Amino acid sequence: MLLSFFFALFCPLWAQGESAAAAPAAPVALTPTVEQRLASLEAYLANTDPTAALKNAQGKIPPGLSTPGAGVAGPGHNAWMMVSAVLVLFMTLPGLALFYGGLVRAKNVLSIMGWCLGITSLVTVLWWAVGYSLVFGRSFDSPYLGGSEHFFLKGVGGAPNPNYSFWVSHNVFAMFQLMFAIITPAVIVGAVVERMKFSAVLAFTALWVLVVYCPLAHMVWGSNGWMNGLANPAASIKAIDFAGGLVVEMASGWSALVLCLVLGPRLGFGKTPMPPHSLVLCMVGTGLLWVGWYGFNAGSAVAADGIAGSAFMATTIAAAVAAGTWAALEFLVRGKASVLGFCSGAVAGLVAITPACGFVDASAAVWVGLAGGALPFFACTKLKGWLGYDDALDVFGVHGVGGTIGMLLTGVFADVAINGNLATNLSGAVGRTLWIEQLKGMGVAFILAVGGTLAIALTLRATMGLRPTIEAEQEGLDLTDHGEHGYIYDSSNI
Amino acid sequence: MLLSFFFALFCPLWAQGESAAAAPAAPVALTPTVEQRLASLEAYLANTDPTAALKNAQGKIPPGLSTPGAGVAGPGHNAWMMVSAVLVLFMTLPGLALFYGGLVRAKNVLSIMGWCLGITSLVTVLWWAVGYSLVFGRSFDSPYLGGSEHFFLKGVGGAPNPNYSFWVSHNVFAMFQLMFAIITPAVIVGAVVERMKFSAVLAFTALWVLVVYCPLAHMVWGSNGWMNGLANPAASIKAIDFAGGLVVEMASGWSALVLCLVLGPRLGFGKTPMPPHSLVLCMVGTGLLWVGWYGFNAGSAVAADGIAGSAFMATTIAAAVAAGTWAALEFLVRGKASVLGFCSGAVAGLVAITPACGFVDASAAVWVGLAGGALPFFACTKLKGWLGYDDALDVFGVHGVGGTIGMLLTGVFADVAINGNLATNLSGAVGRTLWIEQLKGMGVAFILAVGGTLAIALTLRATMGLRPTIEAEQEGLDLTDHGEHGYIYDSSNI
Amino acid sequence: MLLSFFFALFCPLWAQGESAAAAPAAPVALTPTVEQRLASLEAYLANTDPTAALKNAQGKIPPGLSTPGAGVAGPGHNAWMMVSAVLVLFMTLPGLALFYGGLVRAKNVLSIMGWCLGITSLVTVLWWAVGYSLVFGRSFDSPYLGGSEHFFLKGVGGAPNPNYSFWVSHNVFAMFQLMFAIITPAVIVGAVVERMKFSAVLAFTALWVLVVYCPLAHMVWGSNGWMNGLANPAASIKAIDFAGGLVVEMASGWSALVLCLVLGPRLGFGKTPMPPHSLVLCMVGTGLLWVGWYGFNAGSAVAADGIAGSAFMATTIAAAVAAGTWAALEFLVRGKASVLGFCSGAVAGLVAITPACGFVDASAAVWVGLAGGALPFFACTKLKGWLGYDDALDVFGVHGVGGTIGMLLTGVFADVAINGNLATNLSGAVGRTLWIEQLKGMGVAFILAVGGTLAIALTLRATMGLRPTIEAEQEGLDLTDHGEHGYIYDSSNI
Amino acid sequence: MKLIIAIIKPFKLEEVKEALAEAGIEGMTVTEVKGFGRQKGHTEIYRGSEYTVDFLPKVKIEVAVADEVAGTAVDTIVKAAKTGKIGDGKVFVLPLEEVVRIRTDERGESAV
Amino acid sequence: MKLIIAIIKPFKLEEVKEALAEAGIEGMTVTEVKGFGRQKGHTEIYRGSEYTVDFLPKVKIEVAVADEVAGTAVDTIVKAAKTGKIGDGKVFVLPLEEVVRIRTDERGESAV
Amino acid sequence: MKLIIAIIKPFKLEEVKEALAEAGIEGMTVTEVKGFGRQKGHTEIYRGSEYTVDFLPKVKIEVAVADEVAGTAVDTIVKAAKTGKIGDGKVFVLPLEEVVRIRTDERGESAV
Ligand SMILES: Nc1ncnc2c1ncn2[C@@H]1O[C@H](COP(=O)(O)OP(=O)(O)O)[C@@H](O)[C@H]1O
Ligand SMILES: Nc1ncnc2c1ncn2[C@@H]1O[C@H](COP(=O)(O)OP(=O)(O)O)[C@@H](O)[C@H]1O
Ligand SMILES: Nc1ncnc2c1ncn2[C@@H]1O[C@H](COP(=O)(O)OP(=O)(O)O)[C@@H](O)[C@H]1O
Repeated sequence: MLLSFFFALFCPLWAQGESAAAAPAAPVALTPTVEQRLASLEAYLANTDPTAALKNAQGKIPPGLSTPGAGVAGPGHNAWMMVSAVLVLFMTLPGLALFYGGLVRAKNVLSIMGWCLGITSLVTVLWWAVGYSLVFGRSFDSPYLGGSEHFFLKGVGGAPNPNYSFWVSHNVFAMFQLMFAIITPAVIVGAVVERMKFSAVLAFTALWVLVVYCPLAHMVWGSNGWMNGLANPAASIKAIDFAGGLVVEMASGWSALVLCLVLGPRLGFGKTPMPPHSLVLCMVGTGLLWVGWYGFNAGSAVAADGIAGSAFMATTIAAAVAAGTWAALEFLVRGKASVLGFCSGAVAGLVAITPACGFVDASAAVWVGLAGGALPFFACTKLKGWLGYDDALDVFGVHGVGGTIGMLLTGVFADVAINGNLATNLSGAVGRTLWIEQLKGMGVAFILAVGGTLAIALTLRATMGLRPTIEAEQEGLDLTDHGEHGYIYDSSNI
Repeated sequence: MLLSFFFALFCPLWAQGESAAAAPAAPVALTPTVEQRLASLEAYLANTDPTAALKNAQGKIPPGLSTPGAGVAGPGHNAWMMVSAVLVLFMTLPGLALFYGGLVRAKNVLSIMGWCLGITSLVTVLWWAVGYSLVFGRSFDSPYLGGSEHFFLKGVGGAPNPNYSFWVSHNVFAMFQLMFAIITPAVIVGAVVERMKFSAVLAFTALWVLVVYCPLAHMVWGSNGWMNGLANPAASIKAIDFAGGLVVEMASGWSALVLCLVLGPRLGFGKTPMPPHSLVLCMVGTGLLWVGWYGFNAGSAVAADGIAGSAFMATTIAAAVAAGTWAALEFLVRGKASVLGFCSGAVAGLVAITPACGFVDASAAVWVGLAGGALPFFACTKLKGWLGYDDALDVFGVHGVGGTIGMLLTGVFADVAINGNLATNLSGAVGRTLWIEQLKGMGVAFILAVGGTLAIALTLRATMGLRPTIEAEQEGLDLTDHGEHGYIYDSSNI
Repeated sequence: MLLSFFFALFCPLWAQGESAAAAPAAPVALTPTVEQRLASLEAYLANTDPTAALKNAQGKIPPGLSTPGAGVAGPGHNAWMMVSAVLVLFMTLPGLALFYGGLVRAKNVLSIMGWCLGITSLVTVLWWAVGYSLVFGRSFDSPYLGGSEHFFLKGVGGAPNPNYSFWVSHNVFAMFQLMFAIITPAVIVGAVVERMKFSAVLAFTALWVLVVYCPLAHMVWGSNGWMNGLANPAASIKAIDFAGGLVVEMASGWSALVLCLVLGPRLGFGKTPMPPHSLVLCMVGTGLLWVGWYGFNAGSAVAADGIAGSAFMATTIAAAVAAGTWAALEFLVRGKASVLGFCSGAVAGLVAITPACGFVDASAAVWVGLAGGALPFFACTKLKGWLGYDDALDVFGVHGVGGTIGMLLTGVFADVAINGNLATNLSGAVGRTLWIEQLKGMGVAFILAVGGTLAIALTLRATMGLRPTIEAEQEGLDLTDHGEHGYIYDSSNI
Repeated sequence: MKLIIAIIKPFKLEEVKEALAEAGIEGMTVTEVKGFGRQKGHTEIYRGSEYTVDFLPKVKIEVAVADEVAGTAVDTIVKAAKTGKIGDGKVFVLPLEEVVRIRTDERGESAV
Repeated sequence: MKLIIAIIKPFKLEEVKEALAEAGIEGMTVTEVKGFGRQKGHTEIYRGSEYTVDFLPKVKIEVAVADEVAGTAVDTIVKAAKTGKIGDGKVFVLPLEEVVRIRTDERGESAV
Repeated sequence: MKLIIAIIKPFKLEEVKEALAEAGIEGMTVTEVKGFGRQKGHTEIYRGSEYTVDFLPKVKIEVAVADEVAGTAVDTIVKAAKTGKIGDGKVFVLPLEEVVRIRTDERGESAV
């Protein structure tokens, strides 16, 4: 595993030279008019195309005509997207590491933290090498997968890539998207904590990102993606997914279910109690996830505009309502609202609002929060018990169920008044048949996640094996996989 | 309690339809001049009114005249305000939860964390339903309370609300302000940790936000507020409060004192030692509070301008000086500077600079830091002992005393050279009688906080009761209110 | 010590009055042309000089001519720099405090946290009083030290200081730079944890910042600095250092080595095991450092432009690659990849990319990550053992070695295509002899760090003494220096 | 000599310590333990999973005393630790053959 | 009466507790301890520093029983705690002179 | 057989363990405890509240030995744990009636 990791690192470095290839000779520069210059500055405020006013009657920009405001990063949008990328990384390191780390037993706390670190490292290298290009490239000219033109992040510089943003640096956009590719597998493995080998986690991650994530993300978010109803007029399935209800939440949730079924339950599951070793850490992680989710959701506007603001508001409200809903249901069902309940509800609400946030108003966010609190509550506390699978940290219950309901409600509540882009390619569907498109998209994501994960997990089980030895599992993965202990408080350690 | 919470959630959803009400027919669009378009772009940099140059000799904008740069969110300002809102949320989740959580005994750590989560959830719902509108609406046309036009956040969209900002999305502004309304009651309850029922905390929060916070915030920050000396030329009391010295700090500090007096001391207070169970968590929380406070203070410029920069600088200096002051006084008084001392001092300095930060220069910030370190030190280590009240986490000593002194010093140090807005409505008072206006404002805040809290606390004590049973208090609220433990490190948990 | 701290606080306040000195009478205002106004708005997007178009044929701006867009903070850039300053503070409070705190034994966890707090407080006061001015002032007209014009942050207001940025508020820039001056000594003291007196740490910090940091930072970053190859055409040594490879990393790493040698090893070093008391905290700290490092690195563009974006990308990749490299080497050498290995590698990669980040492309960042993971791994796990010095938290191994290799590779990989500013003063050297200039700069930094630290450490050892008593060291510095315990989990604490 | 081992409720520790001190017994060793007995535990639920906690936090005190003091010591402990509610704990008395004070090598009753 | 002290592997606690309960022994006190014996520890490496951990986590159970029950108790514990692998632990039996139930002042076997 | 219980300063644990190992005693069980005795504690102040800590961290070692080894064991512990300063701790020797090795069911001295 680690060898192939290195192989991935080294071999492509030869390719580097190419990036310096000579640009074609520039045509004679034309002088833009004041009107054109003004328009391109105004485009910055409105987050629109700064070259729109340069186009002639045929819709073409005369060669050599540009304005100083075209082709540069817009500071406010760029600032927000750098912040958003930081926030999404923060969700994994250390947000998810704490949220998950607190919920496992003390002997496995470093294990899940190491998984988060290892996944971050590995996915970054994959993203650099091929991942970004496979999702956001166009050279394959395919609705299912991107292209190879940005392998090794070639051509990904400081200027915006107008396929995805007029004002955000291409490299910032690439890093923002990387953070999504990191957190998605990191979310999945919450289902299989305490009983999967570190090497198997890394192998699974590499394959899953390439086989499931890259195609799915291209289909949903690629400018020529198959299910990108928002931006691709040629999309076959006119689904919408603002910040990753399909790509991140449903994909991770359903994959987690499959993976934990293939892996089997933890030793002693159902007999031995396995309470969280530190709800304190879990609560801290929840706070970090919530905070970071603003980068995830409002950042998915890829601009610091009013749509980002709407996503911000919807995110806040859904998270708060779902946290309260989960806790209130606990109170009704067993007389006490737990801190874990608030935390679970907040995360579930954030999951549910993810696909919807930039499309809906505050009151719709309340409904999404209610559903996003109630259904995952039911899935985690009842359904799981009935079906008996060991989804250790309820990835399916929270992300799978929450993401599924969120996608559907997005189809119900999406509102052109909130996001004018909905009018471009979807005006007929919004408020009417959009939910059917959502269902189609969800079907595709479901099939890809379940099928891909099953194939990968079975292959790995048959080859390298997925589980540690029984002794290792009993002793705890911290010691057996990493040779460390999470805590050494002994007074004799002096 | 939880029922009424749900009631609040459900009933207003009927109102939703109205938000789609038809806008009046738009007049024929006029073409702005280049000069007007330039001026509105320049207004973005200067954080001024983009429509100023559209006004005719009568000061009116001809119907149908606008510029592309008017009425849209300005990316840089919007970006900063989204960040600021995130930072202020971060102060509560998990900042305050850690700061407070570390200071209680281990059996109550989840309790205070659950309070922070519950308050966040509850206040968000209130803010959505009525709170934001009561503070920042104008339909009541009252200096004491806002209006009903933004109930359920109706009309709170991506475009700026020029009453409060020319360039920040209305929804971002509303969420930024929500974070203040969340943290204020969360600060209060630090005084009563370890001995107040969860249900009573929620009930108190709901009432306090409606009865004390909303009117006070409107009076101080509402564009037609009674004590908004900065922006309202008709303000009766010409007080200034940059980021919440009155609204957050004094209000929470004095309310905390009243609440802890009504509640009475913890069992064993003064006899049993009750040392903090984890100064490590407390220190981490301090770091998060400090970091988040930049959103609180520099964010209160509601723009990423030079005033925000001044607030940033003053905040940094006052926090650092007060941290050093507290620690130095400890060193003088008992020979050791404690980590808790540094933490307490930093928070106290941040409190004290809160009302002043956008109005004062670096050297004034040093003075505020000295006073903001020294007087709270005295209040927490001496005064409290003499008077014998059980303000468990020193909310009064830090926020009440720090906020009070900060408000007064704001009157002394406010400087037109730092914040030109002081010249608009207050030019005569600044540097002269401003401190008298501050005293008046402080008097009002004091009366409202003490009176309101007393009424609420006594009512709740007489009805639902405030305290858990003696057994519950002895056993710890984590178990009795939430059914959980903060930490399970046992090796037999395997 | 604490007395002199106060002395520093009080005496300079007299000087305050001067800041109100009358400005010279303004000349009659001239009206800028539309072209000039447009150009200054466009300069905002491009992060260039807004007054460039105002200059006449002689390159002078006619007195009284300005545009509304000149001399104001640019919102997007200002927003990003406030965020960056927050992120760099976050690296210290609580990032480094956690990273280091987790690695010491439980009896010294508060001690290192208190050091971080004390250093923050102390350096802020120094920076306000003299530090900022000594680095970024110009009144001494010297390549080795700045000036006195900004003592007590006089004249550091909301408008940009065009020597360092056309668009970022001067006070924001000053605070951003303060955060670097804070973290550098805080990094150093990681080498001497568990065995240095708190008072000695403070004294060392004060002297080191004045004697080593201020001159070095001026030489490297001062607009007329001796080794500022990027911006100063008159620089004698044409070295480049994007975000602090010399000023922060090499300076701290080599100083740490000297300091720990002067201090001697911990009691029992080499005999008693001294394992980290909480790798959980250490991992959390790593996450915060990584996240905060984006402020450090991308913030060092002092703008939210494409160069910031490049720095963002390079930082991400190098950190991830180095984390994987360290862990992979551990796996090869002893069969297990540890969480501490991932954490150490991530930090080492971040260190190595620091000087390079705004100058190199993604693939160069991979190389820097590989070297930045491998060489510090070797230094920490082998070299240290062979040489036997007690650099407790491997400050030399990570920051000294990582910074040194990073500076050198910056000379190798810097690329005009990534950062056009390299063409201004260095076009001949880039890609050719730049690495020689880097070596010269490294030599100077090495001499200043080693010489300065040696002088300070020996002086302090001879006067106030550096080490606590043996009993104090045995008992732990938490109790003996601060009178506190990090954790009190006893069930009898109820 | 006797070694008295008492299992008590944690919040009674301070009182027992003071009562023993008043009775002239100044040395003891204290351990955090968990007890299982007639006192019922409780059920914790983490999401869907129930977890019965029947081990309750207790404090164990060990006091070595001379034979003639043993009775007083036991009575003192019992009195100070009693709340009358279930779970108050137990006192065990064991024979102790030898005691050595490490610092001085003193042996026997003078070492206690 | 006897005081039975058993050192067992932590994950056997639940089984031992249940086995004792089945044997009618309902009270016990449990302590987290670290054991050193024939079972080998392991080496942890933190960056360059090796650190040999030869103390392994164990659980100590203390059960006071009437003389006639002692044999059963020991056998029950041994049976429930056995895995057959090194490090299974030990059972020690000590004479117990007196037992007092704090709540009721009961003494002797009825207090157990 | 004897059960030797020693209360020592935590940082002496390693030395005591090694000394016992040299004396051929390879098994022991260690517990983190807090001690109260002549050694004075200290006062901690958290903001205004003083808090007297008179329980100090100690380590308890339990070693079961055959009768004839007991004397050596005690002497070894005392020697290795001594610093000569107050708070060095105590060694207690208790009669031990039976020992069982859980893994093998061995009883008596061979089980130690
Ligand atoms: N047979 C026993 N051996 C050892 N410890 C016991 C025994 N019985 C009870 N204990 C300890 O005494 C504590 C209190 O016992 P319990 O039966 O709950 O109440 P009570 O002391 O009021 O009878 C238990 O938690 C346990 O620690
Ligand atoms: N002589 C002894 N005195 C006290 N405790 C002992 C003694 N020997 C072993 N133990 C305890 O029993 C545990 C198991 O012993 P060990 O020698 O590792 O394996 P086994 O019980 O299989 O022989 C040790 O970890 C220690 O806690
Ligand atoms: N009578 C006693 N019974 C049980 N433990 C004791 C007794 N006296 C002392 N100890 C233990 O021995 C430790 C050291 O005792 P102390 O009186 O402080 O010093 P010294 O051992 O030097 O006389 C105490 O902290 C306590 O743990």
